Amino acid sequence: MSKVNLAVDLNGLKLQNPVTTASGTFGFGEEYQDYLDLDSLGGVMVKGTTLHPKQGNPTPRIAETKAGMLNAIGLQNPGVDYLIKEILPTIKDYDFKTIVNISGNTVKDYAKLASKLNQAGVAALEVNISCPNVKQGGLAFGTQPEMAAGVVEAVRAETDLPLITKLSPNVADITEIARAVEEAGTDVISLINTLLGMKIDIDSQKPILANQMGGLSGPAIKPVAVRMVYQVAQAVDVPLIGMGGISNAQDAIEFLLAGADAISIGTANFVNPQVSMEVLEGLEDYLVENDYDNVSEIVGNAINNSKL
Amino acid sequence: MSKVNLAVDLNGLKLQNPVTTASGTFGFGEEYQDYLDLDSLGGVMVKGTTLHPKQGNPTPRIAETKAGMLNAIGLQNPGVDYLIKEILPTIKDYDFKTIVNISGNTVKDYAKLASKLNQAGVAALEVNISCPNVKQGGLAFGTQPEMAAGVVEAVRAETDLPLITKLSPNVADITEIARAVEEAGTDVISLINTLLGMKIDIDSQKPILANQMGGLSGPAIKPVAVRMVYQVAQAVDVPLIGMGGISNAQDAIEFLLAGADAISIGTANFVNPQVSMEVLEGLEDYLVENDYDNVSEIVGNAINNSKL
Amino acid sequence: MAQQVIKEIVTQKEISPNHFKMVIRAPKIAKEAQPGQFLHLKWVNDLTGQDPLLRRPISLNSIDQAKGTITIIYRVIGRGTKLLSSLQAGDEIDLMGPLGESFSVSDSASKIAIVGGGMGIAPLLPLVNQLLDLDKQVTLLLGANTKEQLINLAEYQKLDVNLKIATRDGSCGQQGFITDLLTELSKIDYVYTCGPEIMMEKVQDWAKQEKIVGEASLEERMGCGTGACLSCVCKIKVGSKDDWQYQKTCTQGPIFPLGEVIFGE
Amino acid sequence: MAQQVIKEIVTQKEISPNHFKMVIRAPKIAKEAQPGQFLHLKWVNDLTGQDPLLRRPISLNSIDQAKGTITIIYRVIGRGTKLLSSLQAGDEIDLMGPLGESFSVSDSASKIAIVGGGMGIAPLLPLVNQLLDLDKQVTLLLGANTKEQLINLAEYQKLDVNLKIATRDGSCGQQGFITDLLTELSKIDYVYTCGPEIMMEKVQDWAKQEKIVGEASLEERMGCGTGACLSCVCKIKVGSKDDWQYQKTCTQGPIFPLGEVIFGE
Ligand SMILES: Cc1cc2nc3c(=O)[nH]c(=O)nc-3n(C[C@H](O)[C@H](O)[C@H](O)COP(=O)(O)OP(=O)(O)OC[C@H]3O[C@@H](n4cnc5c(N)ncnc54)[C@H](O)[C@@H]3O)c2cc1C
Ligand SMILES: Cc1cc2nc3c(=O)[nH]c(=O)nc-3n(C[C@H](O)[C@H](O)[C@H](O)COP(=O)(O)OP(=O)(O)OC[C@H]3O[C@@H](n4cnc5c(N)ncnc54)[C@H](O)[C@@H]3O)c2cc1C
Ligand SMILES: Cc1cc2nc3c(=O)[nH]c(=O)nc-3n(C[C@H](O)[C@H](O)[C@H](O)COP(=O)(O)O)c2cc1C
Ligand SMILES: Cc1cc2nc3c(=O)[nH]c(=O)nc-3n(C[C@H](O)[C@H](O)[C@H](O)COP(=O)(O)O)c2cc1C
Ligand code: FES
Ligand code: FES
Repeated sequence: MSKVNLAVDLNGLKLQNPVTTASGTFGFGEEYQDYLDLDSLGGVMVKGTTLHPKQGNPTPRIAETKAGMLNAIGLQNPGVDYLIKEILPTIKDYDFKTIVNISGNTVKDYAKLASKLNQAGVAALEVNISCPNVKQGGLAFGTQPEMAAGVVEAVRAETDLPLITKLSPNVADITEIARAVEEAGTDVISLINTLLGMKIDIDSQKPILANQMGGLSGPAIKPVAVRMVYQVAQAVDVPLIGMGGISNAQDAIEFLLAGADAISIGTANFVNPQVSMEVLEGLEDYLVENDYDNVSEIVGNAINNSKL
Repeated sequence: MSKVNLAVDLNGLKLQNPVTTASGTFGFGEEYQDYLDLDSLGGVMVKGTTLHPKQGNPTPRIAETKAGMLNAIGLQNPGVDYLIKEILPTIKDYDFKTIVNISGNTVKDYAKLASKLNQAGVAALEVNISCPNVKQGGLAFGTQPEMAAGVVEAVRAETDLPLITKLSPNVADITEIARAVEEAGTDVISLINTLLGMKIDIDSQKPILANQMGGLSGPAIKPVAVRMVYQVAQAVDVPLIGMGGISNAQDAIEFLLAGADAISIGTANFVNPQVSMEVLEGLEDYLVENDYDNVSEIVGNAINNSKL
Repeated sequence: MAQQVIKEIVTQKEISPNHFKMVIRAPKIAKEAQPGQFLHLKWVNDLTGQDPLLRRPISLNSIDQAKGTITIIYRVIGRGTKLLSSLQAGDEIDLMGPLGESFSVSDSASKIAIVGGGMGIAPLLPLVNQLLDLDKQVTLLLGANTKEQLINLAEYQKLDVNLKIATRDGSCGQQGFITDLLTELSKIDYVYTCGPEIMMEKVQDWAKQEKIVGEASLEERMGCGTGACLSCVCKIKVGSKDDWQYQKTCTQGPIFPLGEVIFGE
Repeated sequence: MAQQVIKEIVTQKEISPNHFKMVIRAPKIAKEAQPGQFLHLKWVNDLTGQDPLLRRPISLNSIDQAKGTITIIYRVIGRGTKLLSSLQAGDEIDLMGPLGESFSVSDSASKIAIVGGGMGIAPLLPLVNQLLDLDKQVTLLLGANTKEQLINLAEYQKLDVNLKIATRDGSCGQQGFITDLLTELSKIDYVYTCGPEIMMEKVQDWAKQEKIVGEASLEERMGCGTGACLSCVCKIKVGSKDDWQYQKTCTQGPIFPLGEVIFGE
């Protein structure tokens, strides 16, 4: 029996606790069933899904950098129909909330994805307007407020599911995009996706990734992610799911203090498959030690305290 | 006697070798005279200078992050007049090229700074349109192409000195800004300045920096910096000075392969005050081992090789 | 079932320049692991921080159920394996495993060839033992740069296998590539191969020509090791002639049927 | 002249819980260093990678020119000092130093008070020795949480100083704050202080009231240690009444004139 109330209500999306796993880093959850009690997770954002199956990019698809990694998976996935028919049924009995991360090349793609998933029994949709690894669409939607809003409106029109919009950090002013998607009707904002980066092999004198560029994730990007959460929390009213470099409970708490209502863990799952459980326990300890009754009591405290 | 030709000509700014030290991290050079032979550096970008003296931000001004650091110095400097009268004379006899990094709140500030420095005996000006730590100006100039171009034009009109424009990474499309400042008449582009970031102390529940946010530098940002150099090298014709996370010769070579004609070392000076010498030696070894006669032969090779 | 556990190193020894052999006490993994499976390793030490960030995949070189130990043999390549080599008996190591599919053993095949090159020899010992236990006739072709780099040579010399060797420098066996010796083989029912891509590709081409079925063990850069991240994929032919799919080396591999692997892409 | 060098650790010992004393062989630094100066340290070990990234400033606790050694005493706070404490005799350490200004010794002052608190006691030993060599009368006020944390207590008890002690838990000397004992002092010509800000601020207020000149040794987060980065500044009064300047703790300090420091900002 937990001494603190960890449940969060993200504008209708109710999670038993604020710890979720980030899209593309946790498969469909099941891949990690040997390592942890999946039922105790707040939510699982499943791998980015597209309208049609995608082969993704050639290999190498990943490269390590200092305190980080680059990936250019290129959204390899079996497509939304296969997801609904073959995969969702296998994970529907877990206690975590299944959130499907969707990506399209066009606004229409997003709308179709939303309409197909509307009755699929998932808890929410995460609209990825920020994937840096696909040539068309993706990143462009995430860097221009009008386009971002257009995608959200189109998806909104097709679904009653709670709608999370996932922002790209590769912008000059993230609050501008955040306000645009809030106005367009998103229920929740998640941030950040990866920073666009690159690594070169000095022996072959070529980029290491077959795709040349890829998305930077991991501890290296945490300061950028925390800053963006802090800025967006002050710019919008919708709840936030913060992510980017979370490796332990301290990191997760930083995001909550910066204004995130829930958090998501990505790259750290690869390093330590049990990290999400450790984050959950560490968060609970912190709340108990500091006499909080409810996790929401610490959300945004760094904003308030720095105004004192 | 060096076996390879390390000299570089950056559109008129001639450096004896491509290794420079980044503004704000190497003082006026003299601070490091106990640790290395300053005469063997290619160039020193001195601390950001403003029209009037500046006290800078309250402390703490720095915080460490994974493989990086945040700074919010806030451009503390004695002002351009003091620089010209008291400091430049003390460093004029070194063999390195002195490059003055200038920051203004308004376009007029930049123009005045340029006109004051035009006859001050420095080798070049580095126009900082990208400092994230000052409330007005700075960052705004660096994120909007028209404003960036306006600053460069105004400076160009006041000086015959080689002009370097230093870009901010906090943008959606850095090539857009690069093209704008090239058209506005910059001779060289340097990149990147710091990424805007933040760190929160979970005990006090406050941002660690007194200024709340600060600039992220060091190895953590190298993948972003290399990517931006790679993109800008393909978008403009002016030479580039690449920087961001360079800690050793391998890192420096990555930037050259990505398309930088010279490089600059920042944060790593704090960790290892002799790093610039080690980079210079390591670069020379690499060129010798791989049978190059001239450092320019490797510039941009990763671009060419990835098109094969 | 794979698990993540922190285990104690029993011994670590440099067996030839830059090549290390590490024995780890891990009874549960030793009990479950099958030939061809691998571990995903991290050095447990607060002091190293997060560099490198990711784990490192290393094959099981021997599985001793009785003693409750497993052994790996690895070459120092970069920072990760360098760190690994600095560990000593008594230190702890963080491992996920056993991971991946194991080699499959065909009942009908009796004359088996195994072609290993360089570090690719490392995962073969448990397979050889398994095949000998099943009374198969094993011809073992091992290639390396030098005699010193022929992993487990002494062990193989004690076993009832037909051993053929090639080294680049001629310090042991024939001078040249191990694939040069493929033509000497006759009446093989099944072939296993693990080693450099170029070698495995030649084995695949030869097997195709000779109409021999078999398996290859592949290597790809890995993130998760659990099938979640899709970073470790390789091109595998499926269905009709030119169709292929990216399959995960970590969970669908690292063992794939010979003839279906599209190398070099 | 400051230098960056890699030196050998002679001994490292835990002198009380979480407090370590490290002796380093560094003849040149030992020859040049003056009381109050500090080192900027990095742990030399490829394995640690770049976490923490920056160096750590630590004061010289003793300078032995004859033996060519220097000593530091430090408390484990975070990852940096934790790493430092894992080093052993024979390991190498990367140091920049000696850095900063030293305490200045006034010829005219003969009755000296030195007020040290907590880790701020660490840099005082060389100063005390210097003052005693110059035949000054030294009253030493030391405060800490517990007796165990009174750095160099045994050494001071052997020296010809007037020793006054306060501990928070009363395990040695008076129970309470060391600044409570300031009122017991009389006819002091010069006062030095090093310790928590709140303590130094009280000493400064007292000195001002008593019209005593002196010096304080400050701590700020440091980047470069060379005066280049401007991260370590503290507020120092200059010129007329309310004017102040940010001055660099690493090169213009860490020793600043008492009365000119604006604490707590
Ligand atoms: C299934 C599998 C089994 C393996 N078994 C063995 C073994 O038994 N013995 C052995 O010596 N080596 C084995 N390897 C290769 C081993 O994983 C690499 O040598 C090791 O990861 C290099 O790490 P590093 O930090 O020293 O090198 P770095 O070059 O610094 O590594 C950089 C990155 O590239 C990856 N990488 C580098 N080389 C390889 C490679 N050949 N395969 C996959 N990823 C690579 C690393 O994991 C890391 O992410 C195996 C690889 C796989 C995929
Ligand atoms: C001139 C000077 C002399 C010092 N002398 C001593 C000494 O003799 N003995 C001793 O135990 N400590 C001394 N300190 C404090 C010592 O530098 C810190 O305790 C140490 O840096 C903590 O590092 P960490 O990684 O363990 O802690 P963390 O808290 O993880 O460090 C995080 C960051 O904060 C900085 N930091 C943390 N505490 C301090 C502090 N008190 N002062 C300055 N920066 C800090 C670190 O350098 C680092 O950049 C001195 C500080 C200065 C400025
Ligand atoms: C291998 C990999 C694949 C990813 N795939 C997706 C994806 O399909 N959709 C998406 O929105 N984000 C994807 N991401 C981004 C993560 O969900 C997350 O936003 C990012 O990695 C930052 O968090 P982290 O630093 O904790 O990893 C991926 C990240 C990684 C490392
Ligand atoms: C403490 C500090 C102060 C800096 N001050 C300036 C400055 O005044 N002007 C400027 O253009 N860049 C400034 N920078 C940015 C650096 O010049 C450089 O662009 C950046 O740190 C990235 O390089 P690095 O990762 O090698 O440090 C500063 C960086 C640091 C760490
Ligand atoms: S390593 Fe992640 S899917 Fe294989
Ligand atoms: S630490 Fe850089 S100026 Fe003092």
